[in-house]
Amino acid sequence: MANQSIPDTPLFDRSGSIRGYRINKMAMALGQAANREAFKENEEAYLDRFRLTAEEKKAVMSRDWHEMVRLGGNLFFILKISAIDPTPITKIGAAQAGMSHEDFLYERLGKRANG
Amino acid sequence: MANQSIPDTPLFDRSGSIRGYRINKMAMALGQAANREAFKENEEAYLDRFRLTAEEKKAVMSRDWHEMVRLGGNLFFILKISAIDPTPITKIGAAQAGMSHEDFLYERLGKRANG
Amino acid sequence: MAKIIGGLGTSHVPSIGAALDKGLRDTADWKPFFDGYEAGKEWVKEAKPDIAVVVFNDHGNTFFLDRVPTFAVGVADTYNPVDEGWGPRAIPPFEGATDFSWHFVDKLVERHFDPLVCREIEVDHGMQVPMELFFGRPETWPVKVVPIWVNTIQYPIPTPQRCWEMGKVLREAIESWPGDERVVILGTGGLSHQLQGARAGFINQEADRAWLDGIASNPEHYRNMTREDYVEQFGSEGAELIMWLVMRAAMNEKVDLVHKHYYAPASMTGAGMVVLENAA
Amino acid sequence: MAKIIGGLGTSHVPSIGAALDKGLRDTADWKPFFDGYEAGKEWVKEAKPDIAVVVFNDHGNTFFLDRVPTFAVGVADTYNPVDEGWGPRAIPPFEGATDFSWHFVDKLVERHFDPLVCREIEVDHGMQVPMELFFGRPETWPVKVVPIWVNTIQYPIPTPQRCWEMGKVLREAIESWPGDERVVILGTGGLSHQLQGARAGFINQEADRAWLDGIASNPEHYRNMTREDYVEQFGSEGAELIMWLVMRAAMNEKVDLVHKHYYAPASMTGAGMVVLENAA
Ligand SMILES: [Fe+3]
Ligand SMILES: [Fe+3]
Repeated sequence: MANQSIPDTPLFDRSGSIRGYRINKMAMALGQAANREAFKENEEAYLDRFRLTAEEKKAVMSRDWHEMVRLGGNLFFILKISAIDPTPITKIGAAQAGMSHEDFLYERLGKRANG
Repeated sequence: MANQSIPDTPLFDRSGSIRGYRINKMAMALGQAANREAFKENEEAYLDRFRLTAEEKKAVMSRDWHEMVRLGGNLFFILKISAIDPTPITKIGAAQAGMSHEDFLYERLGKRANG
Repeated sequence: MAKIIGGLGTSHVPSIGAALDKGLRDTADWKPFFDGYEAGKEWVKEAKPDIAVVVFNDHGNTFFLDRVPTFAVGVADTYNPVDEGWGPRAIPPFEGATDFSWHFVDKLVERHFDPLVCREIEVDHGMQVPMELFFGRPETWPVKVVPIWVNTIQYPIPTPQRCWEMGKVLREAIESWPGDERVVILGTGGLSHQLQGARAGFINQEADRAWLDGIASNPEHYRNMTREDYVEQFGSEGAELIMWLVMRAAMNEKVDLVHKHYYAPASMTGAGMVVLENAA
Repeated sequence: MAKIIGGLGTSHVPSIGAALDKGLRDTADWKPFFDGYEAGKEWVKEAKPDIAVVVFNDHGNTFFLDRVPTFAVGVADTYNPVDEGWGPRAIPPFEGATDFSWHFVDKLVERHFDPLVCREIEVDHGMQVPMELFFGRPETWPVKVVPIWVNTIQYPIPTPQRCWEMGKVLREAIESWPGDERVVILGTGGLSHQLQGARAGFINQEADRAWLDGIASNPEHYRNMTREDYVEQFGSEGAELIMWLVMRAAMNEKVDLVHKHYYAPASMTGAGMVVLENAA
């Protein structure tokens, strides 16, 4: 299947899978409690264990969800980072859409603005 | 596929796979050098790590290849035990056939008796 | 032979399980969602299934990208819930319908499917949440399970036609099984949602509502759609809906849509369910 | 489009690799075996392939019984030899034909195959030995590889017909690939042998010799045999021969059998090879 055939809708195909392999592997490992502890204790050291590039480390450490996905991160894996802070998935969605969280809830998901 | 449809030829199907799971898992782990060391150092303790039954332990510790296969061991896994001693595969074959090694080489494989 | 007593279609959004864990069932955000499932729960209680076949996708919890199975089938005795990063959930383990699972695997391979056969494996919310929605939170599950994993994460994902064909083999396996178990089939995932890309937050209520009726009355339409069509209409993650086709194909050509429920958004997803029974 | 320049069939007995490691090539037991492969090695040298597709089975080294793939395909950059219990062997890692592998995976899924897609994985003697037999022991391998694993260990194993169909898709993938690589396909395993049960040591020289000719001239015969037929004629582990069908189906209906070699026993196995070229 060709990527980018549907506007603003990246498919996680070979190129994303290859590009994001390090980030996703690091995030996958957060499914284990011991790794979550290691991440919390010294985030950079944990990321270095998975040989993330400087660019990837910056994206993770600043919780730049848009950038993580741009670098090949797949949401299902990087959600495990959001479990540590914790960050609601709608905030991650808003970051992908490039919208404020409130606008995202209202305009995309159809939630009432104050409810 | 039905098992035992061909005489003296067990197929490694669900029943063998289920029955032999512990033995095969223990043997599979011998693919790692550290586990081989543990096996050599204290064989029984190593087997206990994989919760082998008394019957299974006896078969392994006495290198009773026929019995290991009867208990569900698959030759490809238990060959890793033979790498430790080491035992030629033709001796394991002879044990399956219930023949002396020499007879097995001669009658089954067609090797010359003294060649 | 065993008997297919019904087909269930449902979302499996992880927030549903989290809402139950946090006791949010009756909050304004969640009550209408959960209330709509009560009819489905009642149906299951009456129908008394012995085996639940659950078709779902893993979400980067059980399988990593190192080895991605297109289809996987469980033949394990027990399936524990996997830690998805929030620690283990307090739900009981699932007991496997081991013998039937092996029979199904035999049929699949005979019919030219190529499953990954799994004997030691955990299950994520894709299976947990549908079970909770239809069976509640019992001390032990009242059914044995057959998990079927479908890759919907890394492309290429299987085609809708292939999912449909798998449903046909599932039916054949059930009908050729010597036991007299009552089998319910759960097709899970969706409805419309997109988590990634600038279209994130996409929900298509109209397409979702059409799906809930159409999957009962006109499945041919959905079977003939391409993977791209699914992504376009239901969002990149909404393409999970192809998994309902496995369930639908195992049912009769004609089915009764006995219950239906839709609610949006559950978290970031259009969510809902159907209960289908075979008609003549 | 890429071009299929030939099909090779060969045994992959682990003792062959061990014999090379121990410098036994020219001993009485092994010399006639290795000498017979020289023609095949020459052929490969002349033919200058760019990609080698290697169809083989794992032998409980890479995959355990916890998760058994019916078919797996490698899309990795590199495949290292796996430790089979004797420690690592001193042979170079294999470089993957990554882009073509992904293209093949796309075609497989499109054509209703359900591969396990492997990006990080090691390879056992099933792949190592055929490469050594045809390419010798270079510093680095002169080709990129595409490993295809076929389950021949735990039943159900795929049918001969299914292996044949996979070969058709492999050919389609090669012919639709925009590169101009020269591709050689290695079908491996067998010939007759049985390692387990009271019939252990079974070798069927007559059936083996018929196979080496028949796989070239009359593959339909072997395609139409059942899995049980293979076990009966070639022994429980000799059923590995179904993997040659993937190679054969990718070739033309008519092929030239340009080289052939048989020797028995290599260790406990009837062993040999063929070199096939497409005829008009
Ligand atoms: Fe899902
Ligand atoms: Fe083999």
